[in-house]
This record gives sequence, C-alpha cells and structure tokens, in this order.
Amino acid sequence: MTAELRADNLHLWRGEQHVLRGVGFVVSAGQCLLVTGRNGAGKTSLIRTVAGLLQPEEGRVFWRGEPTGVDRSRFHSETYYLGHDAPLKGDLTGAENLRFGVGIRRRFLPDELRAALARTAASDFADRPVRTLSAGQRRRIALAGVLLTTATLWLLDEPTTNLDASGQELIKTLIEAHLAAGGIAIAAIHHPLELDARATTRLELA
Amino acid sequence: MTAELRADNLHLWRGEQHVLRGVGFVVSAGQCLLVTGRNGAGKTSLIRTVAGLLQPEEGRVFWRGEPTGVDRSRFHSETYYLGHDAPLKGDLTGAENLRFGVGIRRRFLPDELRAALARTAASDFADRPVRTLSAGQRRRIALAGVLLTTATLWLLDEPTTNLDASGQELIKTLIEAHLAAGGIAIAAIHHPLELDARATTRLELA
Amino acid sequence: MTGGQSVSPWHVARLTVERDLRLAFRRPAQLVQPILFFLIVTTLFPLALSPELSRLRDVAPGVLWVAALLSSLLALEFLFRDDAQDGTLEQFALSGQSLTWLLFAKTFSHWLLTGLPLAVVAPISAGALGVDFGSMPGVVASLAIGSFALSLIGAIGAGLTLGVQRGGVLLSLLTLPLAVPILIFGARATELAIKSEPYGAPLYLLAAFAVLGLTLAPLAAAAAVRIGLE
Amino acid sequence: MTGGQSVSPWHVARLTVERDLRLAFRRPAQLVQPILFFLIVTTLFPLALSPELSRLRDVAPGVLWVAALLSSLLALEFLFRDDAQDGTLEQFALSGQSLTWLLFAKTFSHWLLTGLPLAVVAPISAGALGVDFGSMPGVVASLAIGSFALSLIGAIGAGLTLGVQRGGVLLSLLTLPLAVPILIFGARATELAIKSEPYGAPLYLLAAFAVLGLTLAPLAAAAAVRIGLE
Amino acid sequence: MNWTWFHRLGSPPYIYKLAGTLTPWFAWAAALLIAYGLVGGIVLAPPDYQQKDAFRIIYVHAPSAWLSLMIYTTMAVSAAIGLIWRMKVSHALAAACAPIGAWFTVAALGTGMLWGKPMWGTYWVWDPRLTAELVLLFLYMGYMGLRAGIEDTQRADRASAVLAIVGVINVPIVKYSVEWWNSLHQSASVMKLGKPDIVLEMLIPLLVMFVGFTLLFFALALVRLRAEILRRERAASWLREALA
Ligand code: HEM
Ligand SMILES: Nc1ncnc2c1ncn2[C@@H]1O[C@H](COP(=O)(O)OP(=O)(O)OP(=O)(O)O)[C@@H](O)[C@H]1O
Ligand SMILES: Nc1ncnc2c1ncn2[C@@H]1O[C@H](COP(=O)(O)OP(=O)(O)OP(=O)(O)O)[C@@H](O)[C@H]1O
Ligand SMILES: [Mg+2]
Ligand SMILES: [Mg+2]
Repeated sequence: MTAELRADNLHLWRGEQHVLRGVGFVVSAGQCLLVTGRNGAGKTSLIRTVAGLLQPEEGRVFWRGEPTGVDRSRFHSETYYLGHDAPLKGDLTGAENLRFGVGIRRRFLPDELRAALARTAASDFADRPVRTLSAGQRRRIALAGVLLTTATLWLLDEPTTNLDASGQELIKTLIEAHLAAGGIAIAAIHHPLELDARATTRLELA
Repeated sequence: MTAELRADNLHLWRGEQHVLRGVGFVVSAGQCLLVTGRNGAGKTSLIRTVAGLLQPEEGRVFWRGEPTGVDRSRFHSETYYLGHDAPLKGDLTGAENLRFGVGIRRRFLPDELRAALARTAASDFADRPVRTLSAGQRRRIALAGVLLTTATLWLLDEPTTNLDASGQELIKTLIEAHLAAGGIAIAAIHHPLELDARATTRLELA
Repeated sequence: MTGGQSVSPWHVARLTVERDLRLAFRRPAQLVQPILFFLIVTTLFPLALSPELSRLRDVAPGVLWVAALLSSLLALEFLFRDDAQDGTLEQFALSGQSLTWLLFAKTFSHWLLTGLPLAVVAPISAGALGVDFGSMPGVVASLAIGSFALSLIGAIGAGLTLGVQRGGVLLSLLTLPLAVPILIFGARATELAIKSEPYGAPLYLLAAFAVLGLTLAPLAAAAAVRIGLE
Repeated sequence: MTGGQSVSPWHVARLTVERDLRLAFRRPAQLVQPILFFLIVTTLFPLALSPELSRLRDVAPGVLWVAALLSSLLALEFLFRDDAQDGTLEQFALSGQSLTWLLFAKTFSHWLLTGLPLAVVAPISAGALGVDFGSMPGVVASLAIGSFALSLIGAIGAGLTLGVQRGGVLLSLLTLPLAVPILIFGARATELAIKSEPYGAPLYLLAAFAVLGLTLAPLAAAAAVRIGLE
Repeated sequence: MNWTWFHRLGSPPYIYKLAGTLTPWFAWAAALLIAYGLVGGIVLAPPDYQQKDAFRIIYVHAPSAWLSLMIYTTMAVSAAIGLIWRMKVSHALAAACAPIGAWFTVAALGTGMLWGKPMWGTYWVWDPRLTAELVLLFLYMGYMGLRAGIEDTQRADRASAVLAIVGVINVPIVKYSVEWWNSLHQSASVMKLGKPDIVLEMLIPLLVMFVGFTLLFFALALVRLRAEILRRERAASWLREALA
C-alpha cells in the first residue's frame, strides 16, 4: 500500500489530564499535517503517540493500512522523529553525530552527508564539537540528519525553534521538497508556515 | 545615577572564534534593546557577557555608570537573566519553584506570587510538578518569575520560544509595561516583536 | 523598581535548605539510598572476606570508613549537578546574594541528607561486623563529624568538575587525596572506640578538619562554580 | 523513498561501538578514571586498615573485588545516562533496528572501556596488597570475566533507573543483589589464585554467569529502556 | 612603585623569547652538575658503614623527592598568580609544571621502593610519608585530569588553579609526616634548620645533584612553557611575526 498515516480516535491521558480526546486524521503521500494549539494542548503528546513513544489508552495509529504496533521496526525504519531537543552528542562533531546517528539506519556516502549539511547551511560548523555550537546551529545539524535519513514520514515538533529568518524559510523549503517527493510530514507549529494550501491539512488541538 | 546600561567595545572569543568584535551600545530607563542576527551571530554570547557569565577579552559593561564587575552583587540584584532553558526544578511545582528561586532575591507575599502567575496565564498549572508541564507551560512559569523578581534590567534570550500566539502577545505586553515603569530590557529575538518604535533600539549582530 | 524587602542571609540559607529537603522528600526512595548503599557495602565485605566475627571486628573501622567515604562520594556527584543542569546555579550566581553562602547552605543540606543518616545507621553495620554496643557513641560521633568534613571538601571537587561531562569519577579522583586525612583520623577514632580506648584526640583532629573545611571549602567551591558556569 | 542500502547487524554494532570508543577517546581523562578510581580505592584500605602486608594479603581478594564492583557500579551509571539525556536512546528505539542488539553493543563497549582496563591494572593493586607475582594470571582472568558479567547485569539496572533522577544509588541497589554471586565466586577464584591453589571451578562458574547474562541481560535491558522512554 | 616588570612578565611574546634564551643555559648547567653529582656520589663518596652501596640511591631519590614538592608549590603559586591577576602566562607555567612534577614524584616513589627492598625488606609499606607522597602523585594526576577534562583553555586554567591551591595542603603533610607520626622513613637530615647530620663527602654531591635537578626542572619547564604558549597563542599576530 502507498504511504499513508491514519490515526483513529486517539485518547491519551497524561497524569490526571485527558490530553487527546478522540483525535483522528489521515495524511497520505505528498501531504503535510500541521498541528497547532495553545501551549499544553497536546501537540507534543500527539506526535510522540504517533511515533510510538507513548501508548494511547484508546485508538490506534495505522501506517500503510496496518497498525504501527504490528511491525514496529518496519514502521520505525520509515519514520524520523525530531523532538523539542536535538539528539546530538556534545563531544562529537556535527558530521560525526550524523555518521553514527543516521548510520545505524542506513548506509550513505560521505558525499550524501556533505550534501545534506550543505542544504541546511550547516557545512561551516559541521566539524566542530556540537557542544560549542549555538542553539540554532544545533538545530541545523539535526535537520541535516532528517534529510540524510530519507525517511518517508517526518514527525517534527516545533521545527523552527531557535532558527533565524533564513532558517524558517529553510524549513518551509525542505518540507515542500519532501512532500513533492511523495513524503509525509507532521509538524507541530506555533508560527504560521506558508506551505502550499493544497498539500496541507490543519489540526487544531483544543 | 538613573538606570542605564552601557557596553563599550566588547570583544569576546569563544574557542577559535572572535564572536563579539567591538560591540557597544547604551540603553537607558524605559528603553528596550532588541538583539537580532543569524544563528551563531553571538546573541546568546552577548547577553551572557552582559550578565557577567562570560568574561570579555576586551571592553566593559557599565551599569548606572559603574563597571558591573565592581559591585557585582548590586548589579545582579537589579538584573534578571532568562536563558534558552528555564531554570526550573522538575520535581517542584511551578509555585514552589518561584517561591525558592525568587525568594532568595526578595521577600514577597503569596498574593504577589499569585498575581504574577495570573499575568502569564500560568495559574492553572502552577501547582503541578514542572516535570509534567509542556514546553510552553514551563516558559510561562519562568516568565512569572521574571515579573516577580521586579528587577530593573531584564536579559531575555529568545523569550518567545515555545510560546503560542497568545504567548507572543504576552511577551510584548510584559516588556511594554516594564519599559513604561522605567525598566530596561535586552532581548535576543528571531521573530519581530512589535514594540513601540520610540522605546526600541535594534542591534544587528553580523 | 527593585522593590520588596531585602532578604537576610538567614532567610536565604533557610530557603535554600528547605528547597533541597523538600526536593529530597519528594522522592523518598532517594533519601534512603545512601543509607542502603552504606549498609550493602558493609555487608559485602563479610561475603567477600570471611564470616569469622573476630577477624571482622579487626577490619570493622576500615570497612565502615571506606563504605562511608564511597557513599559520600557517590552522593557528592549530585551536590551541584542537578542545579547546574537546570540553570539554578546560574541563577544563584546572578542573584546578588553571596554565592559562597548559598553553596554553603547547599552543602549543609547535603550533609543533612546523606552524611548524618549514615552516621545514624552505622551502629547496624557496626553491630553486624561484631562491634560491641558500648562502642557505638564513638563510632557515630566520628562518622558524623567526618562526613561533614567530607561534604565540605567534596564541595570543592563538585564545583570543579561541573564543566566536565561524567565528572563523577574525576570528582572522586580530586576529592580522595584531600579526604585521606579524614579517612585516617576517622578510622583511627573508630578503631579506638571499638577497642574501648579514649578516642578524643583523633576526634578533635577530625573536628579541626571540619572547621578548616567550613572556612575554606565554600570559598573555593564558589570560585570553582563561577568558573564552571562560563 | 526509504532508500540507500540497508545495514547489517554487524555494521550497526560496529558503528555503535566505534561511536562510544571515539567519545571516550575524545576525553582521555575519562578513560583512565575508572582505573585510577580502582587503584585509589584499593590503596584506601591499607590506610584505613593496617599497613602490615601479611594481614593485607588475607583481605586482598575482598578488597580487590569490592573495589572492582564499586568501580563498575560507578561507571555503570553512565552506560545509558548520556544517551538518554540527549535523545540518542530515543533514536535507537525509533531506528527500526533491534534495540536489544544496539544495547548489547553499548554494553560491550562499556566493558571494553571500564571492565577490561581494570582487570589489566589489577596486578598493581594486588602487588601493593602483598600478592605474589605468580598469582596474577588468576587475578586478572577472574576480574576480566567477572567484570564482563557485572556490566551485563548492570545494564538491566541502568535501563530500569533511566526514568529516575539521580538513579546512581538506586542503580547500585538494584544491581548489587544480582552481583553478589559474581562477587562471591570472583573473590573465591582470586583467593585460590593468591594461595596458589587451583581456581578453575569458581572461574567456570563466573564464565557461566557471564554467558547467562549475555543471553538474558540485553533483552531485559531493552524492555527496561522502552519503559523508561515513555 | 613601578609595575612594568610585572606586566612584562605577563606578556606571552616577552616570556616566549626569554624562555628561549634561558633554556640552553639551564640545560647545560644541569647536565654538568648532574654529571658531577653522579660521579661524586656513585664513585667518589665512601660507602655507608651500615647500608653499604645501597645508600647511593639517595642521590636520585632525595633530589627527586624534594623537587616533587617544590614543583607542586611552584605550580600552586603560579596558578594562584594566574587566578588573581588573570595572567595567562602564569597559568601556562602551572600547566607546564604538572607533568614534570608528576614524573619527579614517580621517580621519588620508584627509587624509594627500590631502596625499600634492601632497607625494610619490602617494596612498599603504608607509612605516612610514603602514603602522602602517593597522594601527591594522585593530586598531580587529578590536576592533569581536570585540565584534560575541560576543553576551553581558560576555564581549564582557572578550574585547575583552584585545585592546585587547595591541594597545596598536602605539601607540608609530606614534609612533616615523619615528625608528626612515627614513621619508618628517615627524618630530615639535610633539609632542616641547623647543621645537617651527614658527612661532607656524601653531602656535597647530594647538594650538587639537588641543584642540578632543579636546573633540569627549569629547563624542562621552560621548554614546555614555550610549547604551551605556542598552543595558546596560535591565533595571535605576534607569533606569526615571530615565526615568519
Ligand atoms: C616509596 C618509598 C619512599 C618514598 C615515597 C619516599 C619519599 C621521600 C620524600 C617525599 C622525601 C623528601 C622529604 C623532604 O623534603 O623532607 C624523601 C627524602 C629522603 N628519603 Fe625517602 N622515600 C621512600 C623510601 C626511602 C627509603 C627506603 C629510604 C632509605 C632508607 C629513604 C631515605 C630518604 C632520605 C635519606 C631522604 C632525605 C631526607 C632529608 O634529608 O630530608 N627513602 N623521601
Ligand atoms: N562553548 C562554546 N565554545 C566555542 N564556541 C562557542 C561556544 N558557544 C558558542 N560558540 C560559538 O560562538 C558563536 C556565537 O554563539 P551564540 O550562542 O552566541 O549565537 P546566537 O547568536 O545566540 O545563535 P542562535 O540564534 O543560534 O542562538 C557561534 O558561532 C557558536 O558556534
Ligand atoms: N509527563 C507528563 N505527565 C503529566 N502530564 C503531562 C506530561 N507531559 C505533558 N503533560 C500535560 O499534557 C498536556 C499536553 O502536553 P504537550 O507537551 O503535549 O503540549 P504541547 O501542545 O506540546 O504544548 P507546547 O506548545 O507548550 O509544547 C499539558 O497539559 C501538559 O501539562
Ligand atoms: Mg510541545
Ligand atoms: Mg542563542
């Protein structure tokens, strides 16, 4: 079956709170789901539930028509999750981080790595220990990782955080290219991302 | 002397990089300095240098006409720095965090605490352990701390991070009120903050 | 603007200690951990050694003190670590209050939470190692004073290793050489107490170390923390 | 889209081990720390105990093993901690690769970096405790195998304590009971080696523990880590 | 008061050049003195009536031991100066001293152990002085470990300076341990107030060795100091000019 992510009637409690109350959606190849909502609405919770990091009390997530729990490792090999904090080792350089971090998912050539870094304008500082990078520089390294993984499904939690104006634009371009290539993206955002309206669905959590 | 912050010809190296190259500015009571610049331009470094957390190789910072290093504790007692991450203890509730965190700086009544939390729309979750809060909810607690401290000089590093639309508006209102009361603010930002132009100076780092 | 009443040093210290105690009591499991660790280490020895009580009693001072030292060291790692990670330490440094005093308050509550309980439960371990009941006051006193001195000295190392990832083992490396005198006199006091001989002299020396630590360690720790924040 | 060549389990393990080794060698100071800690702890005993070599030799197996165990425990805390904090573990769990296998690779490199060096330097400490040169092979072999088993068992505890702040002491608590058999047989093997008696039997038992750990521990650790990530 | 000399001492280019000029002088003087001391001590001095020839280890042991303490003190003092007056060269000197001091400590321990076997029948005893000297080695290692653990040179400088200063407490402990606790180890016979109680033929080579070792330390420290300065100032313009 072609790429499609569907969530049915998700219910999630966090502590005392009923955070997701019957959330459902379908996103298919070439589509992006923008999740919005006030602080604490449940955007992060939703994305982590889709990724399989949180277990909903009710409802299921389907990938290519199958529940994601069934063949978890296949689902995960097609998915990339980038959360509030970038998963980087301060003591390794940006390039090394990607070599090891993405390397356990797929083999790639050094050229591909360079190309990904260049696309996120991270080449200049890719060979410095991540510890010495600014907040936005780290995000750019992490974004190069998203590209390099070539996953079909992107799960991005506030991807524009810490990025400057050119970075905001970059996010938009990257997602558009990903969708054009038949990928799927789910992004939690606070600032409007002007994506092509036809390819975008919005989900407002309350 | 009235409140005034002046920086003269600041030079700062971070590792191999000459990050601040002769930065200087003056901000006086009722004024706000908005620091902008691409990722890695040195916004965080500048703010930390002003706070006294980094030592510049050259140049000095003056507060009320005196170098900040001379009577450090007086300068600090009039300053509040809020960095990329909010200084909160996950195991304490928001209210407790403020009680201890701000309490070592000044005595305040429970009512003041409640009022500060209400102003940042954080009352609803102020009694839950911070660990269980969403990214934006944490920021709101930290912002209540800024208000409660009643410092004259605010140093804010990307204050709108993780905040929803109403939060962006809130930041603007808070800074405006602070300036109107004769305070000074320095804020590093990526997204435009529509403050009153007369009260705002911009500093673009390159 | 900078209004409100100003705060007295006592108030500052009280708040700091109260905060640490409250944090600790939020996770009661953590509270008992140093104690349990101490008890377990002291029971490991009889396992690895021999179960004859007479031989055990001979090594009891050494075992008790090494266990106390290690348990202190393990706990020390967290003296400033959490506060450094979440930015609390930065706020301390920028609070306008004396950083030395704030760190002293933190060190004191650390001792209340780790060193003192250890001295209190020591009689259990000591009993298991064959020490007589009459010797317990000496054992407890020497451990209580010694662990206070250890906490103070450890504060320096904890401050110094702030900037270092996985500072734990480095912290031990830095603290142990300075802790050796405490270990020697502490073990000596305990040994004398166990043999029912007068143990005043080494105990006074231990107290002298604690006083020395009291005056110097918070200063050094504050200097170290300031550097670590850069 | 999901293109590129797929990766073999060996490649995954190699990358993981290489990453950990590289991280460790980036900070050479860290590499020698467990060793130094071990050496220091073994020198503490004579200080707290008595300086007579004959008496020291009697307690040598116990001291060596307790020091090795503690040094392992201290290091164990960092087995998954850093990776959990910076999100690497989350990425492991979401990588589509076997988490069990990834964690086994991590545990193995952990042993390479902490357990093995410890066994290698043990003769120095043993010598200081009065052990003869001829007994060293037995001492080294028992520590090498024992520390491998300890790392494996520790991995379970390290996984379980992920969600727990300041898991260090709790980790020790969880691991110690499981580690007791290793301690007993290891110390026994070392004791026999020191007395120049045949030490094959306890050594085989130690190896058996390691094999058991090899098959079960990574599975349990993976389950524990999954829970910790929620 | 004129402080220019003090500021000159804080200037890396000046120190770099000065160190370069002084090093050969120290090195040659050290070589000559050590050669003389070795000949005097090992060939010319009479055997000890009690210890026979074993006592000759003293010519390496005692100077190494003295230096291990002296170097630590030097390191701590220069670290303190660096910390108080923010003098980079001073930190560089402290960093340069540490490994040298550690090696002298190892030498003192090693020769002491070799000497211990014939004298006390064992390589090692847990005696206060021996232990304190071992602690000194740990302090040196801790100092170097802390330096290696912190990437940023300036932070490493200042953090390790605090440690060096705190650890200086151990120096008097090593020095006076023999008097404070009854120890197997020899008490001071040369380095003490009043007349040394050792015969002149033995004493003179010993003192010559001591001066020779000290000069050797100076030479090594200056070489290392130059390397430190090079490493730290690799971006500075004066260096490019100096090397061009
Ligand atoms: C590992 C074993 C040893 C260590 C760590 C050690 C350490 C030291 C130290 C630190 C000093 C310098 C003390 C000072 O400056 O006052 C010293 C001096 C000396 N040591 Fe040792 N020592 C060891 C073994 C021995 C042995 C076996 C002997 C001979 C019996 C010996 C004889 C001396 C003498 C004669 C001096 C010069 C004392 C003076 O005039 O100040 N040492 N040793
Ligand atoms: N600890 C460090 N060591 C060395 N270099 C550093 C360190 N921290 C930051 N830098 C470098 O200093 C420069 C300025 O960093 P800074 O964090 O001030 O940037 P910024 O303007 O706040 O960027 P951002 O918008 O991404 O937050 C960057 O090039 C960064 O790589
Ligand atoms: N670990 C937790 N335990 C209990 N409640 C939690 C936990 N994490 C989050 N919550 C609560 O669940 C709700 C949703 O949180 P979530 O992080 O998903 O919000 P969000 O939409 O991502 O918010 P933000 O825009 O601030 O990032 C919030 O009310 C939050 O307080
Ligand atoms: Mg969120
Ligand atoms: Mg920044």
